[in-house]
Formats: sequence, structure tokens, C-alpha cells
Amino acid sequence: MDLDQKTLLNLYKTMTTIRHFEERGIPETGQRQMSASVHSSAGQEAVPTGVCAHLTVDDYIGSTHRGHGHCIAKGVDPKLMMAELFGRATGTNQGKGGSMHIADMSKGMLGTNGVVAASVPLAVGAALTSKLRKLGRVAVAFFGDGGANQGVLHESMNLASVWKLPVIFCCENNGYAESTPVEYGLSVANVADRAAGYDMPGFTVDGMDVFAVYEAAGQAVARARAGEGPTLLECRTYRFYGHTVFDNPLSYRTKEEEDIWRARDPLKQFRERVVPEGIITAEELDRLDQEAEDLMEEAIRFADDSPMPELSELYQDVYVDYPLDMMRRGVNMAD
Amino acid sequence: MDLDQKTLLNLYKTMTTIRHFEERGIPETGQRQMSASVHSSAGQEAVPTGVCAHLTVDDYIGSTHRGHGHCIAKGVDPKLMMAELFGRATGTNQGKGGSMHIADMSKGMLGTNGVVAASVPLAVGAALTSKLRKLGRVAVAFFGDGGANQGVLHESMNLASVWKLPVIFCCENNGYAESTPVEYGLSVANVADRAAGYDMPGFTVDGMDVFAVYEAAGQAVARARAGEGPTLLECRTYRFYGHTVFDNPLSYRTKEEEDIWRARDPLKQFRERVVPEGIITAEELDRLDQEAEDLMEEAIRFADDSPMPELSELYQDVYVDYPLDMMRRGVNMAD
Amino acid sequence: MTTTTAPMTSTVAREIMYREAINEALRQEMERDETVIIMGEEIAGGAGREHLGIVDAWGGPFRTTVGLIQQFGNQRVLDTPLSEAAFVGAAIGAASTGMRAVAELMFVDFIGVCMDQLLNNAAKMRYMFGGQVKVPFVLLTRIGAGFGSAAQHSESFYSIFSHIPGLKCVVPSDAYTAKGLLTAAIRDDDPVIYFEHKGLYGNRGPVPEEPYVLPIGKARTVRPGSDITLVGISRMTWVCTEAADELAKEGVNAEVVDLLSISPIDYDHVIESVKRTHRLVVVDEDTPVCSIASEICARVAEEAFEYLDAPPSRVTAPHTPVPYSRPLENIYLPNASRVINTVRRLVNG
Amino acid sequence: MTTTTAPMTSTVAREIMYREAINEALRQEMERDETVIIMGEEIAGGAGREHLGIVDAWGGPFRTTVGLIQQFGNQRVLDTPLSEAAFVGAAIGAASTGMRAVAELMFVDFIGVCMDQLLNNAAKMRYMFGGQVKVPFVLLTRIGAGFGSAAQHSESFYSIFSHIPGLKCVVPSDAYTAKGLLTAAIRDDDPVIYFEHKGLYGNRGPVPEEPYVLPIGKARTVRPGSDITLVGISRMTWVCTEAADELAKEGVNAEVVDLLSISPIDYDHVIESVKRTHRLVVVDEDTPVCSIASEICARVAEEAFEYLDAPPSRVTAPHTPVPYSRPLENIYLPNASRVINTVRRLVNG
Ligand SMILES: Cc1ncc(C[n+]2csc(CCOP(=O)(O)OP(=O)(O)O)c2C)c(N)n1
Ligand SMILES: Cc1ncc(C[n+]2csc(CCOP(=O)(O)OP(=O)(O)O)c2C)c(N)n1
Ligand SMILES: [Mg+2]
Ligand SMILES: [Mg+2]
Repeated sequence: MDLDQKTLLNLYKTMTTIRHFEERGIPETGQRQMSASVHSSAGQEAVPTGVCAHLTVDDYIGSTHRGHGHCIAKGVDPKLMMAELFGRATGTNQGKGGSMHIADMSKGMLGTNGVVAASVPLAVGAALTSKLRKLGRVAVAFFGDGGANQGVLHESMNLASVWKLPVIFCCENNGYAESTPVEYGLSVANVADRAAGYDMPGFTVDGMDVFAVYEAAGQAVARARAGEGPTLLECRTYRFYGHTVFDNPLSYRTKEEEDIWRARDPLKQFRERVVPEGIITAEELDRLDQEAEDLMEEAIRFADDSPMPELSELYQDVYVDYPLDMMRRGVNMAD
Repeated sequence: MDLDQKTLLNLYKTMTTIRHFEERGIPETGQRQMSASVHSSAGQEAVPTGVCAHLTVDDYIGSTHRGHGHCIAKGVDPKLMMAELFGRATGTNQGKGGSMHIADMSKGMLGTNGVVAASVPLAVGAALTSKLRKLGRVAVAFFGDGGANQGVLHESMNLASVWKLPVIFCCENNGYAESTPVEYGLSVANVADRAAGYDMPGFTVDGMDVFAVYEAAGQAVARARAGEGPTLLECRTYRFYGHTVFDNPLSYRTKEEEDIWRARDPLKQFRERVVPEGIITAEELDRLDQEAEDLMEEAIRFADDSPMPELSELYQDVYVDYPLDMMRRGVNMAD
Repeated sequence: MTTTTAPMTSTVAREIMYREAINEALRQEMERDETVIIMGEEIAGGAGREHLGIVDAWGGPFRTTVGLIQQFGNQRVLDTPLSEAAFVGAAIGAASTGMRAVAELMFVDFIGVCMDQLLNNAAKMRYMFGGQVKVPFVLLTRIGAGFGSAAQHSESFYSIFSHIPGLKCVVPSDAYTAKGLLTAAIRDDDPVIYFEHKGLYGNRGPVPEEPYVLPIGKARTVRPGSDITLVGISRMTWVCTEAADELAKEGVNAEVVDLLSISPIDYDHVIESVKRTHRLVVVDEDTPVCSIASEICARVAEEAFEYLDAPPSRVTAPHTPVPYSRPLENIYLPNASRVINTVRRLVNG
Repeated sequence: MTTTTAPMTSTVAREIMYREAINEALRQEMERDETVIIMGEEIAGGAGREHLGIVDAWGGPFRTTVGLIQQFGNQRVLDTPLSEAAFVGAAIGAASTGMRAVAELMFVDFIGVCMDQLLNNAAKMRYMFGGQVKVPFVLLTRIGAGFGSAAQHSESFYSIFSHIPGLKCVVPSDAYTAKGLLTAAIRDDDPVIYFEHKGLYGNRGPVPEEPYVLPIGKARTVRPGSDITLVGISRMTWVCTEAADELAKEGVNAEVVDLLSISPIDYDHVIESVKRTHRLVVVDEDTPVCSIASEICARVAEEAFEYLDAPPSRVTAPHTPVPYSRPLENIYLPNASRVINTVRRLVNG
């Protein structure tokens, strides 16, 4: 392992923060907002962690409905995310977006997105900005195995290749689109097999192994920064819970399968790699776990203590500038 | 050449009919309908001819804005097509569709289509009908090199592969999407290179050589009929004229390039193959040319002698059943 | 409900839920006509896992299609890849070659990924082809805010489909109309967009066991009245009746018309009512501009101008996306008090 | 034209065409602000053939973007593959990261292939993100029937965009408004859909050489009158003036309002006019149901009810696709005689 201690600790810290956010934050959100539109990425932590470790705050990412991990890995403050999930005015999006729309433009986080693969061309556009303005930034477009079959992804990969844009198309292949197994929905063995059709490199890596992701992403990011164009990076991973909080995953997958993947838990694997070799002590990792746990308690408190948005917010930021009267049509007659 | 005389004559007859339709019918249409929305397929005759030679009247095709050749090769009556182009009540579509919407359901011709690649999923759906109802029919989805970059094509190829449908995805790569060269718009060398991404066979053949097209299409159709699923067949071809009647192709391509492709005229090549070998005489081919010429005169006369649609047709066939009053809203107040 | 345009059979004892009514209509039509097929994401779920004993993971995210795959098999009940443009287009292609094809778009918010197939193929083929083809295609989709699901999973948006010539559109408001209109939609030879409201799935109501058709294009009066006509669309019908109950206490007798169909719109029914009540409020969960609410107000103003004692009025969602935070979403949604305020203003002058 | 809401500069001698005015606005804004970029299919043409001396095959199918690539190069003037969802989405992504991005959709009829990007990203990002982002994105597209191009190349369809919260929409009607509104659209921090009418490209009119902005959301009166208000949209404005000229001979003095912007709509202007004339006809080339015409009639009926002496009325295209055959297309299009008949009925009735 040629990673320095600091990098290693950061990788683990990101993963455990994501894990704790999902395991603690999602049930709490459920109690408060009562919405099915929250998706846990627990199990998939190695992917955003390994990829975003190569990014600076100025680089861009576009994300999915299952995007908490992307946000945290890109540096978005979990406290503000929690407040967002709770619908509070202090949230990343002032409570107006929720889990599926968390954005932090100050961190290059172009939004989680509720429409599958819809953020992909946004990331391509951000890469275009970088190229035209010579900013040296790269953009990562995260999408799922289900998203791999959306037309806009195909168009976006072609466009990015034609324009040689600094984009990494990162597929989190977690085996399922809702309940639909990837073997059913995807006509080819690997998503990365499609890269050749766009004249770009394609890799399939073990998405439960943060080192594997880190290494492959490093190459892809380096290629993008060097102006050599896009890469398609597929990470094979697994979500430990249901599609949302409401479904029972055992209605479409087996306990045995879950156990196999649980055994490959990316946090556990990380421990098993670094602790026996004496690179990092178990205590240090425990401390990071504890910090993450504490952070979540703090985040929940922060969110709970935060106010709900003012009701006038309903009409704010629809536009930069628009007549209020037209927005209130259908409402103001009645008030 | 292991094709029998009759097949050979039919191939040529189809090609010369298409050529004559384009060269005679398009200018005549221009004079009457004054529309830019007519696209000549002259130069590309070998593709629909070679492909449709394997189809029966019950098989299906979906076509493009450049679809006269597909229609004729699938057995649509050029007289009715001409009447359609002239906007006459006797046209294939009663004059309501024109060049970009010619359809003849009795011939399995599911319509030329004005939206690039939009007819592709229709052909997939027709193949689904065939599969579910065990009709033994195949469907061919024609599209262009420009269409190759549309999202719906990608989705359709994946879907057809997942469902193992009897579809042939036939790309007429004529080097240009309007004025945009395929080398610019397509990120990969050949459209057929994308087939692997959908786990289907892909072939690139010389689309100026009807024998090459015929052979490759034969394999693809056989595979489809055998229930083995879809094929992607790319035919490299060229349109002899502009994108529509209005543009000057020399604004985006060179005279030299045109000359090279003109020299590879599929009708001429056919002659050069079969006449010297004594398989068919020049006179026989001349006679077919003459017949096509006569047919066009007849078609133009037929179309010119045909009435325009009744004005009440404006409201016919929007629906099978709908209140006329609602359709005439915005009009009937005024009449 | 008081009157319906379609006769209810006399033997209605059984009550089932809206979601079950949808399921029953699909099942009965698939039994009746073997050309009926249905496709979409997750409509069975767990696709391709038969060997593990999984044939129906959940039967659709809202369980509207549960059990169909067991009964009709995976050739007629087709789970699809996440590719709306392709499978909606394929359903249209199948419908134009002899099937009656039903496709499901999970939420209407996603319509933008497959709009072209509806707009340029389903809606226009028959016309462009000079009447050569019928397109018996049904798109099932879901509408409605109020579930904390934010801007991309809460739209209504049906006005856009009503705008499009060549499409028919229905908005069932309870279990009875859900079954009758879906049966009608499947048997219809034109493309029909069928809007299910997420907020109605659990509603129970009397539903005949046998198949029946409610004619597309017919509204019904769910509460007779004489002072004002409230026109409701989908769940908003019940917002209207709630308002009407409250208004009755003030001596205002509101008639509530449940539109049921938004293409075509039953103007005879609406205008007949307004000619009696002389006042109109349309309650629409969609955003206001170029909405069904504007359409109805405009047409009533055009055709019943002389009968109107007050401006034809709208209560709708605001011209904003749907916010996530619950307090904001609550004020986003049209509700009874907003209807009541509007009515009071119109009635009192 | 008689009055405009924006002052015309005094030095207007030069007349140019609508298409040239569009080109000039693009050119001047690109000169003024280096973050302005434009992308689309064929906007230069012959892409990648610089080595053959081809840098601009035609400058767009309607030559609206001709010459831009010579001046600004192929990094700011980007021909695209035939992939609307990707490049429209990319333009939105670029706009949200610091560019002012203009994208062209060749015909509005194709909107269905990229609708999702407009609907769920461009229109909602700012709101969903709690105001964190501006999306200075312009979509140029083309509308209009009358060219023998049948059902998939002749739509107007703008009402659908007016319906969508988060988008602004403008419909310039002549060279002067084409330039001023495009300049405004590019400088605007919100997404703007800019509808060019195919039937207006060749129209000449006085246009100041210097850049100027016509405010989005302002209508103008192109002909004052006192007996009835005719509201025109895009090319229909000139159908209205044609009708007004004819009506003047009969002693009917029609005021013609050119809407110019359909999101937001300048209701102050429209309602002020109707309050004076007491009558309204909206002339709209789009199909009637849930149209701008219905919207305006509904709102005028709501807000100026007491002032109306006749039903607010619409002259629109019928609720049908656009037919190919010329005689049918001719009767499809709203025209002056239809407007005149409607006005006569309202004035005499
Ligand atoms: C265009 C579109 N279609 C359908 C949906 C509904 N939906 C939300 S998530 C999902 C599955 C996505 O699968 P995948 O891309 O593999 O991501 P994962 O959930 O596994 O992270 C579906 C079908 C949607 N949001 N957008
Ligand atoms: C979705 C869509 N975008 C753009 C157009 C405008 N358009 C019509 S034909 C064409 C080029 C098509 O190129 P190709 O697919 O190669 O077919 P060809 O014209 O060469 O036969 C374009 C851009 C369209 N009709 N549909
Ligand atoms: Mg997945
Ligand atoms: Mg081409």
C-alpha cells in the first residue's frame, strides 16, 4: 500500500461518516419528514470515497437519488445535509430540496437528482465550463446500473468523447435498479463494456474495495486533467438496505446474497487491510467511528434546533426575478 | 454470385425505381408543395434494397425522414407515394403526412418519421408483437449515422437485446447528419462498434454494394427469425444530393469526395458486376430503367389527376372517436 | 356521491381500494383480451429471478400491478430496463401492430425522458398516416404532491397532455371511477393517458366485481347544488366536497362536478351546471398557467358569459416547483379553506 | 407599429431582417461577454472540416448563427452531435457553473427528446437548491406552421413552456423585438426559452445597431384602438393587425397588443387595454386546449369581469396535428378572416 497515513485516515473517515449518516440520519428523517424519497447508500461507501479523494473542492460532481455518500465525500457538511433532510431553513438547500436534491455549489456539488441519469449531462456541462475557461477542473458524473440504460447517458458519453471533456462517468453498479437485477436490465456483462463504443477507456473494479476504486479513479482523473478526455469507470458494489426505507429487499434478493456482500463491507475490509499490517491501529479507526457517531448526534441536534423555512419561501428562488403576482395565481384569489 | 436471375432482376428493379422516384418525384414535389421537408435517398438505394429483399410483406420496417427508398423496397406503391408527396387525397396517407410520414400498414411499413431515430422503438414494438403473437415476423429499424447518437436508439438496442426480439437495427451511414460529418459527431470509428455494448452482433458493410448488403442482411434476418435476437448492421453509403432540396452540399463536402462516391453508384456497380459476367444483359437493365421512368410519369399523372383532400379531413382521424366540437375550439367561434 | 353518468350496477356491496380497482381492471381486461399486455419498470419486480422463486417482488412500487405476472406470465407482464423512451415507444409500436399495450411511467415527473414518443408518435400516427392505424395504447402514470417527495416526484402536469391533440386523458378520483375508466382506456382505440393520484391509492369505495366501462369524456356530479359550481380534478374533487360541506353550514349550496376526463372535457356537463349556479371555481392541483383550470374558465367565459354572476375562478397550485419541507408543501397544495375563501368572495360579490 | 414599452433609439435608419437581428444579438452579446457560448446541431455546420477550409457550412438551417464561428471560434460556437438531451443538459450544466449558455433546438417539435433537462433541471435547480445557483441558459427554438412540413415540423407548442414554473418564455414578432428580447434573454439570470417563428425570418424592420434590451415580461401595443383588444402572439400579431386594418373599414377600431413574452405575461398591459375596450380576442397559433389563449381569456375573465361587454374569445389552431396537404394546412392556420368574423360576432352580438 503506497498511500500515506493521512490519505488512509481520510478515506476511512469519509467512509465511516457516510455510513453513520445513512444509519443514523435516515431513520430520523423518516420520523420527521415521513417521505419515501430517501435512499441509503450504506454498503457503497468505497465508491464516492475512492473517487472524490482525487478531487479538489473546485472539481465538480453530479449525483443521483442515492447521493448522500457523494455529498459527504465531496466535502458537504453533514450537519447541513441533515438539516436539509429534516426540511429545515438551515439545510444545504434551505429545506426546499431534501435528500434527492442536496446541492452545494460552493463545494462543486451540482446536486443529487431525482431523475435517473439526469445529472449526467450537467456534469458534462460543468466539464465544458472547465475546459473553455481553462480551469483545470474535472467533473464526475455518478449514475447507477439502472441509469446505464438511459438514453441521456449514451448521448452524454458520446458528446464528452467528441469534445474530449474532462469527465469521469462513474457507474455505481449495485446490482439492482429498485428490484430489477442488473443481469436482467443490462444486455451486456459489464457497464464498462460500453466504453469502447465511445472510444474511451472503460474499467470494472471492485466497488467494495476503496483501494481498487481509488486506484482506478486516480487514473481516470489524471487522464481527464491531462486533457485526454473521458473515462467510464464501473464499480461493482451493493446496497445493504432496500431501495428506499419502505421496501423489503428480500422480496427480490436472497439472504445468502446479502450475507456475501455484507461480508465484503468496505469499512470492514479496510480495517482488515490496514490493521494487521500495522499501518493504522484499530483504536484510531474506532476513534474515527466515534467521531462520526458524535457528528451525527450533533447534526441531528443542529437540525432539530433549526427553524422550518418561512412560508414566504414558497415563492422565493423560483426565478431570480419574476412577478410575484403571476406566481401566486390560483392562490392569491383565495387568500 | 449465387443469386438467381429473378432475385437479381428484383434487386435492380427496386434500385432503379427508387432512383427514378427521387430524381423525378422530388423536383416535381418541390414545384407543387413548396416544402423543404423532402429528402432524397439517391445514392443509398442498395441499403433498403438489399435489406428488404429478405422481408415478406408481413415483416415490419420503421423508417426515417429519408425514407422513400425504404417504402419502395418494402413494396409501397410509388404512385400512391407520389400522390402523398403532392398532398393528394389518393396518397398513401390521404395527403396528410407527406414525405416524412409515408406509411403503409398493409405493407408492414410503419412510417417514415420526421424525428431522428424516433421510429426505432416502434420497430422494436412491432417485433414484440411478432414475438408475443408468434407471427414469425421480423422488424427492421432504419436510422442514420446522426440517429446513431440519439438516446432512444441506445435504449432500444438494449431493450431489444434484453427481450431477444427479432429486430435488425440498420444504420445507413451516409457520412453526414445534415452538414455534420460522421467523424465529428460519432465518437467511435464505426456505428457497428457499439453492438458489443448490447451483446449483439455488429457488421459494417459497403452500402454501395447491394450484394454486400444483401448478404449481411440475410444473416441478420435469419438470426432474427430463428429467435436469436437483434443485430446491428451498418451500411456505409452516401447521398448524392443535399440534405434537402435547399442546401448546397459543397458547403460542407468536397467535389472530389462526391466524385469518388458517385463512381461507386450502386446501380452502376450492379451493372458492372452482372453484365460483363453475362448474368443479365444490359438491355434487360435498360428495360427496367425505362419501366421505372414510365412508372414515374404515370405516378406524376396519377397524382396530378387526384383531388386534394376534402377540407373536412382536417378533423378526421385525429382520433378514432372524439367530440368534433372540442377539436374545432378556437376555430368554430370564428366560422 | 350522488349521481353518475354511467349507471352503477345494483349489486354493489363490495368495497375495495383505488389501487385494487386499478389492479382488477388490468386483470379483467387481460383475461378478456389476450392482446392486452403491460410493461414498465418494476411492475412485477425482481425480473429474471424465477429460478429463485421470485416472480413478483412487489407488483409495482404502489402495488397496482401485483399478481399480474403470476396469472399472465412474463410474456404479457413485462418488466423493463430503466429506459422509458424505448419501452413507451415499443408499447406504441406494439399497439399499432395489433396489441393493446399498456405502459407504466412510474411518476409523471419523468415524462420528459419519453415525451417525444407520446407527442410525435402516439398522438400523431393515426392522423399523419391518414387514418390507417389505430393506437390502442394506455400510459399509466402517477401524479400528486403531499408526500414530502420534493420537486421531481410530486407534479401533476396533466394539462400538458390535454393540450396535445391526439391524446385522451383521464383522471379517476375514486375506486369506482378508477376501474371503469381504466377498463374504458384499455378498450379505447385511441391513446389514453391515465393519471393515478398517489393520494388516492388507499381510498376505499364500492366497486362492482364485473367489468364495466365509464365513458371517457364524461364528467359526473358528485354533489348537487345551486349556488356555485366547483369543478374538481382527481383528488381535488374531494377537496371540493370538503369545502362544499363547510359552505353548506354557511348556507351556500355548492355543486361539485368531478371532471374525470380532461381530454375530451365534458363541457356539456360543466356548462349545464354553471348555467344553473351562475358561478364557477375550478380546483386544480396542477400549476396555474395554461392549466385545465384556465381552459375551463376560458371556455365557460366564452360560452356561458351571459349566465355568469361572478368571474369564473381558479384555485390551483402556485406557479412554483413543489418544495420539500412539509410546511411549504402544505401551503403549496390547494385545500378546502382556499376553496372556501374563493367561494365566499364570489358569492358575496 | 405605434408604441412600444421600450423606447426606440432615435437613430433608427437601418432596416434588417428578423434572422439578422437574431444573429446580431448573438454576436454582440458574445463580443460583450466572453462567458456567452452557443451550441447546437448545425449552428455552424461542416464541423471538423477546418482543414478543408470549411468552417461554417451554412450557419444554421435558417442562417441565424451564420458567421459566429469565424468570429468566435469553435470553442464558443459548438456544433453538436445529434443528441439534444445531452447538449441541452450540458448547456444547463455550463450555465450553472459560470457560463451564459445558449443552446439551439432546431424545431420545437423535437422538444420531447430533451424535455426532461428543461423541466427537471433548468426550471427547478435554483428552487430545489434553495437559491444557490443561477441558470443563465437560453434555449433558441423554432415554431410555426405554413411551410408544407407536416405534423412533426410545424408546431407552436409554447403554451407547454409557459406552464412550467422556473422557465421564462419570449415570442418576438419582428426584427426589433427579436434583437431586444434575445439580448435580454442572454443577459437574464433565469432560463429563457426563445421562440423564433419560421414565417418571420425574412421580415425587415428598423433595428438599432447598438445592443439594447427589451424587458422580458412586457407587452406592447402595436396599434391603438378603442372597440376591442386583439392580443397577438409572435406571427399572429400581424394577423391581428391585418384584421384590424380590415375592421377599421367597417368602423371597428381594434387595439392590437403584441404579447412578446408568455412567461411572465404582461397582464397589466392586457387588462388595462381590455378595461378600455371591453372586449378581447386572443389569437394564438398553438392548439387551443390549455393554451396561452385560454390562459389569457381566463385571467381577463377573472380580473376584468365587470368590464367585459362580450365573452373573452380565442382564435387558435384547431385541436389537431398539422396536416401536410396545403389546402388543409391553410385552413389549419388562424388567419385574418377568422379573427374578423370573431370580432364581428362580439361587437355586434
Ligand atoms: C427516468 C427515471 N425513471 C424512473 C425513476 C424511478 N427510479 C428511481 S431510482 C430507480 C432505480 C435506479 O437504479 P440505479 O440507477 O441502479 O440506482 P440505484 O438505486 O441502484 O442506486 C428508479 C427506477 C426515476 N427516478 N427516473
Ligand atoms: C431529434 C431530432 N433532432 C434534429 C432533427 C433535424 N434533423 C433532421 S434530419 C437530421 C440529420 C439526420 O442525420 P442522419 O441520421 O445521418 O440521417 P440522414 O439525413 O443522413 O439520412 C437532423 C439533424 C430531427 N429531425 N430530429
Ligand atoms: Mg443500482
Ligand atoms: Mg447521415
